[in-house]
Amino acid sequence: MSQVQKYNGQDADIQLWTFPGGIHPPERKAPANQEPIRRFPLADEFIIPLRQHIGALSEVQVSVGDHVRKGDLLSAPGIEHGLPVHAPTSGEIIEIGEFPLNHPSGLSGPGIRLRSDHEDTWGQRHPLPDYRNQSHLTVLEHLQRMGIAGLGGAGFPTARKVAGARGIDCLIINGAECEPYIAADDRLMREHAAEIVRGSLILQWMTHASSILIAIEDNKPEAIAAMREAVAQTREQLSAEQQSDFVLKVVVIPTKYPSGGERQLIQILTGKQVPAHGLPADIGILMHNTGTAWAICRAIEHGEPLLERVVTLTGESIGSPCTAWVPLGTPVQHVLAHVDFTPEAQQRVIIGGPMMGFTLPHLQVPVIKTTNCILAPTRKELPPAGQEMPCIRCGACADVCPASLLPQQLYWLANAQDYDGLKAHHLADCIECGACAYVCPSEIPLVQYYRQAKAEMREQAIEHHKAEIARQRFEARQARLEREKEERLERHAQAAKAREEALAARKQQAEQRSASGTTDDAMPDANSDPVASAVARAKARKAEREAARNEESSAVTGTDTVQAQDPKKAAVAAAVARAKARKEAQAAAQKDTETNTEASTPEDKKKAAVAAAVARAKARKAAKQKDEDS
Amino acid sequence: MLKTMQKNGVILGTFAVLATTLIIIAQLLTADRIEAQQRQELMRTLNTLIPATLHDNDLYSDCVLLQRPDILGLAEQPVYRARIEGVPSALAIRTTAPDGYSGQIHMLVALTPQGVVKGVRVLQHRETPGLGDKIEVERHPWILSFDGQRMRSENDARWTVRRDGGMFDQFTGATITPRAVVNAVARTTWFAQSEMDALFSAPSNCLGDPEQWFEDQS
Amino acid sequence: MSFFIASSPHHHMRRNTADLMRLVLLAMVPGVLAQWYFFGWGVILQIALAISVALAAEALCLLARNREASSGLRDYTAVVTAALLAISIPPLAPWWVIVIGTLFSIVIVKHLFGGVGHNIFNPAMAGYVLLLISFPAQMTSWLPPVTIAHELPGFWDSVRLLLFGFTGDGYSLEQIRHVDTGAMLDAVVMATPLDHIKTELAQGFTLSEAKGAVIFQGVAGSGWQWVNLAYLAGGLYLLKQRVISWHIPGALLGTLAVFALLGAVFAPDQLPNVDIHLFSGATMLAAFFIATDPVSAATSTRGKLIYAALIGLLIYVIRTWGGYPDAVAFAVLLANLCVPVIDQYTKPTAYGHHEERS
Amino acid sequence: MSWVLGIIALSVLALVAGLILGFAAIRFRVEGDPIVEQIDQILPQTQCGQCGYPGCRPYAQAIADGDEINKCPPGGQATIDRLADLLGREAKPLDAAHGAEDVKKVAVIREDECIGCTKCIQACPVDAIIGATRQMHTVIADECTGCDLCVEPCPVDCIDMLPLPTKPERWTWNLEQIPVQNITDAAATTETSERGPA
Amino acid sequence: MSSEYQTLTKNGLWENNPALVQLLGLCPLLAVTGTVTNALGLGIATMLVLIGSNVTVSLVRNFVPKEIRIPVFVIVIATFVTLVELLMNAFTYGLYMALGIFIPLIVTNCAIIGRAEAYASKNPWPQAAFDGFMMGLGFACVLVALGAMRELLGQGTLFDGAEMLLGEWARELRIQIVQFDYPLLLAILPPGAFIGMGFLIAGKNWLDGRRLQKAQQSPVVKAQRARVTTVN
Repeated sequence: MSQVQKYNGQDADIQLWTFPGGIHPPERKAPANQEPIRRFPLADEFIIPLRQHIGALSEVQVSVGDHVRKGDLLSAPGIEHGLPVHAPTSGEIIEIGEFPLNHPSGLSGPGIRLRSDHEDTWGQRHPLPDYRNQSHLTVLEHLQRMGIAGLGGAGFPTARKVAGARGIDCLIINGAECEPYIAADDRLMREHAAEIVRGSLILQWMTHASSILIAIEDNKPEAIAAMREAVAQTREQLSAEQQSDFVLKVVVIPTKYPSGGERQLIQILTGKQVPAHGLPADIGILMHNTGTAWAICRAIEHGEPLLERVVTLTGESIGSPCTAWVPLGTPVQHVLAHVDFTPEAQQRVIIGGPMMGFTLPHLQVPVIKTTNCILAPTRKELPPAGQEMPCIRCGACADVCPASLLPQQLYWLANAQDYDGLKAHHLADCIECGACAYVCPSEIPLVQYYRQAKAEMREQAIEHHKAEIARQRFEARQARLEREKEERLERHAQAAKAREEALAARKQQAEQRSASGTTDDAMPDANSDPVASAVARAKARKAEREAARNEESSAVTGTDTVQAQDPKKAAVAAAVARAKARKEAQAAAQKDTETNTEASTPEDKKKAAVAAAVARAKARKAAKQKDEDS
Repeated sequence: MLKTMQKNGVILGTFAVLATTLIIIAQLLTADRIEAQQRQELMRTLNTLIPATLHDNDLYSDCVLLQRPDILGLAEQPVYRARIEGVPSALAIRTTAPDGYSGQIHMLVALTPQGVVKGVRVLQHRETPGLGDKIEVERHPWILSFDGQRMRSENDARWTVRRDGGMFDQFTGATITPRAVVNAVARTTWFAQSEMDALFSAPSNCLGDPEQWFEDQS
Repeated sequence: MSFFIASSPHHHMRRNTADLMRLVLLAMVPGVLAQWYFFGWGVILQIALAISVALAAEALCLLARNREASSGLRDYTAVVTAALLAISIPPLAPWWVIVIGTLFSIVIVKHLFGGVGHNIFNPAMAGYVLLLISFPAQMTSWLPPVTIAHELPGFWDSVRLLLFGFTGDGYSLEQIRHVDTGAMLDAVVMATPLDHIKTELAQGFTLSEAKGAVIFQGVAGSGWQWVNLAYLAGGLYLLKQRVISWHIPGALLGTLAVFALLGAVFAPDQLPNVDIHLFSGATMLAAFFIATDPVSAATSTRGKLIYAALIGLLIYVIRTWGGYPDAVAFAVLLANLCVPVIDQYTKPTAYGHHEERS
Repeated sequence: MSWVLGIIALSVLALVAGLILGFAAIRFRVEGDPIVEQIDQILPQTQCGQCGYPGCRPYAQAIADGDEINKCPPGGQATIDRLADLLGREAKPLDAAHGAEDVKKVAVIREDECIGCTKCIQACPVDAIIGATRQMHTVIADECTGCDLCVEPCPVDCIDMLPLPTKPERWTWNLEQIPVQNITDAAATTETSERGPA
Repeated sequence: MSSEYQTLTKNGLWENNPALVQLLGLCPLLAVTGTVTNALGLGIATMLVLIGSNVTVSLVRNFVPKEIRIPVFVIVIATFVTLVELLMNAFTYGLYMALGIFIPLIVTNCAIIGRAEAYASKNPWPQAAFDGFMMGLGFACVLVALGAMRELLGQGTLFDGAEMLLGEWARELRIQIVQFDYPLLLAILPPGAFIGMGFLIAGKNWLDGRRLQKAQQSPVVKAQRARVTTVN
């Protein structure tokens, strides 16, 4: 610590601020950050989810059976800055389908299964070492093609983040890593400081930021030292002109959770707050994680897509806690097998840290770009939440909220499902850091309530939007029907008018005729002829229809052997018959179950269901038979 | 528009006229009875202090209005005088203690022409129920402890509550109410003792609505 | 292998409501001991009676509301309420006084408003006010402290007084409360120092004359000052344990002291000085144990300061101009009423919303 | 004399008040009835007719005219509560006579069985089914309101109402509902997981 | 016709009780219910005004334009209140004194103008009169119940001071139910009125809830579904 404070003395020219609230949970980073980053043998199979980021789903470029090499594109970059996925190692595509996601919901999503050939042969790599001579667009496209996403939290596509930022004054490289247990960035900074700094320089070149601040919490003195060293070396390498162009500095910040949150770190370093509905870019700031800077460096200098990342493996259920390079797509199961994972009863496996991580229902999920930690604590180490008690409005949660919200008020509102109230109390600004739930004496899972409320509000917004569209479509349809009806009436009216006119004309003619005294027998005949023929036509059609109906009904009863002239008609009839039969079967089944309600043991129900199914099948068979007959 | 306005005005006006007329008629019909009621009510209290045997005059009209707010608490307070065949036999003074626990306490103090208290009754008060309301004779006989008392001097030390070293009890939990009552009665009694003759000889002048003196001036 | 599903955060500070309440009870011990020393067994008996009634009422309410009774009872909130009420009332008040008060606190003020966390008013103080305005006689019958009375009723006499109103020797509470002062009358009824000052001042005596009475041995009334000091000690313990923050006691005592000082400067003979205001009556109890009840207090830091300052001001105003000598309960209840407004106007500005405000 | 004055004063007052009110009634008349619009905004626009009115807007009109607010099963209790809020009426439970609240559903046509009769197209209140005579029809899932009005007219009974699948993006953090997948794995012993408190 | 009267009865006494459900006229309700006698007196006074105003409003409802109906109702109500006040002053002087300001305050009792507006102005006079009677009765019942509760707890008596309302013979009506050494003063004080009122409302809601639960057990009749679209 004293060492850290000495560093702070050197940085006297950077004024540090603070954010409201925050907590100091036990750090427990030591077990994992002692050893250098390890590397495990390759897994046999990899699962690469197509969606590892925010943005549109990318389109699969390979098919089952294809052999791919490490770094090959598996899916297209996609629209709207979507990111492609790459083969983490060489091998064969064995399945494209739905796989369990590395997601709190435990749901499945589209992905690709790859069987490793354990050769790990690289495919074609396209480095961009002379990026300074390229256009920004080229570099951005390169980063997108390399699948670079934020390695800190949400996995936001880096190219999109950089492209969207204009007028950046300050570039912050976030190495705070404030959450307990996690040591991935710590180790990365110790071992790959130079690459991180070079990656930062690439970002600086793209944004023209006048300063790069690398923020590190003061509980990581080794990382601070390594980064300082790298910064000093880089300064030497840079030309004097470039040096005066911008500031490059390692800033040591006090340890407090959640100082690594984007908005909180900005407040610590600049004293400014990002506007509620805005982005850091609105106040001239762009922030990237240290890991992202490293990935950018690899992508530009070596043409390596984002294929692996540092994962912290820690918790007392893990025998040898460490950090490790894990290829993306490696099943968690495989990773844990190499670190002496001995699960206890009701073991929790947490992706992320103890404050914001989510638990996995099982281990068959892959490591993805945002997986910075796999935490397997014992119950003694991190006891599960106790029983939820009523809120006593002690306000401890409000004291620690880094966003200055009123968690207790949000809790009442969320319970009451008062979404307008939640909006008014700025639920959207909650970063779900968990500080409130950490201190709550009633052990209320506050964050869970907020997440559910947020999801519900999002659902409502979607539903409302859909309702609006439905209303428009309904109204448009009503208008259309109305119009059609009017047009029909209009036509009828015109026809009637025409008929009347014709009648009148005829009458007139007749009168004229009678007046003139000439009688022409042919005339009325000629006039009545079309009418009579029309009537005849209608009658014929009616008869035809009747015949058809008879046919149908006979098909339904299924007693006759009607030869349908028209195969299509027969198919229709058969389909109708099928439907009716199914309906009848259903009704029969229902009746069966109804009559059996008195003794409706599960077996009976099952029996009834079976009977119904049999009946349905029979009906279908009969229908089919008829089809064939016809 | 003008037509609607006219129509509305006329209808509303008609209702107003009808309503006012109705009320005026009702008032004319009930006026006598109301006055009799008021008179009867006052007489009932007066008669408990000054029984019919002590007077043959009309107490209600043999009355003087006193303007001594310093002593009687209100700007005007009536004094009813009882006489037998013109000879003064008793006197009832309305008085008000301004410093009760919850505002004014209106009382009637009856005295003999010699200045001895014949009785005190509380007419109206807002003291705490169950505590301060023990000054009502219906709830507690405390108010009877004034009967037969007389003041020896203007600052007679006995005319205070026991806590202040006097002869009148206070109730448990309430000192302010009895203190206010004792002080008001003492003031009134001393005033009456010292001006007895003037009080009996003054001409009657308080015909009118006795209800107005009940108006709370707090 | 399937794993345990839980929502984040997976870490907790591990100090729950019951722990907090136990600490509050622990911090009350010195004050209760002081009261026991100066006023005898009554206070212990009242506490025991109140706690048993409170727990029974709490259990019944939870059952009636279809809540799980055991966890509700284990949070100790009912015990704290009962203890606060019991130490606020005269030690030898009849048993039914504390029973009615506790039932009112728990059933009506707490559970009819929705149970723990939903009550608008401080249950103990609401119960106290009910008792004070319903049974003024019983609620003002304080005993003289042991320093004046020389002898206090023993344990069994206290039990008899509580239950039947008479000691074993047939003395009533009224008789015990009279102290021979050698004054003109045979005895004077014992009142609390604040009550005494109020009565004397109302009669036109000066403050120094009022303080000449036998009850004023020491700074703020014999016995009472020590009780207050004991509660102050308990309160400091709570502060040290971070059960409460300094804001409420600080603002309350500070406001009360400032107004008392102003009063003493402008009317030294009519208005009691700081020492009396701070160390007499229930001041310390209010500052550290009553006003800090989280449920009925304001939540934000600024809100807490305003809320506590309001209580301090109200205590001063009611003690000086109101009808009751000690004003803690009324002040707290009135401030409780203002809490929603205070909370509304002391909402912290959420991150990123500063511009909207200005 | 005083009562004559009283009568005159009151009548003049009344007359003036009447004149003012007559003026105000015409001058400040409010046109239209925007409440129907607001009610319609709250209704789910399923256009299912379960309320007994042909569409959401007619029901909105009916509510504005005093009909009960608890006749909308697709909207469920949430809609009833919001209507109660808007109209200052008491929120009642959903009237069971009109159906029960159900999960969100979407119509799906079993396309191999569709005969192309266009009956469902005519039945769909929001034009969410496309197809032509004797051609296969299909439902635009995003536009379907789940009203199930198309199910009954189908002569071959090939339309199913299926619950909307949950997607990770629209998952509402219901930890109790995380599916326990029984993945066959030699290393892992399958056991029913005990759910932690959410 | 009879069902109309039944509905009116049910509404006035229970379903739409002015005091318990509409929470109208709380000011006099809370202020004068210290004793049964006061409560009964004010209840009867309110009922008389209600009947009078309802009948009058109903009779004139066809002549009064919409814009000025409120002033007209107010005039009608004020007239009746003044009449009742005069009568009480003349015939029940003691009660008149006891109720004090609360008799004129009947003018502002929203229950009365509420009934005039909601019912009497739309219905013929016999029904309007009956509605006024039932609403008044419902109001009076709540008043008396609250009065009884408070008098019993605060004084241990019932019908204390009935002679003020009913004449000297009624002195006999006074019943001493319990003799308290220390009555619960809170019951007589205004906060007691609020708490008592709360309990009355809670009791009513509880009964209603139970009844609703029972009603829900009965089977539902499926309502006719409307076809939004035509099938042809």
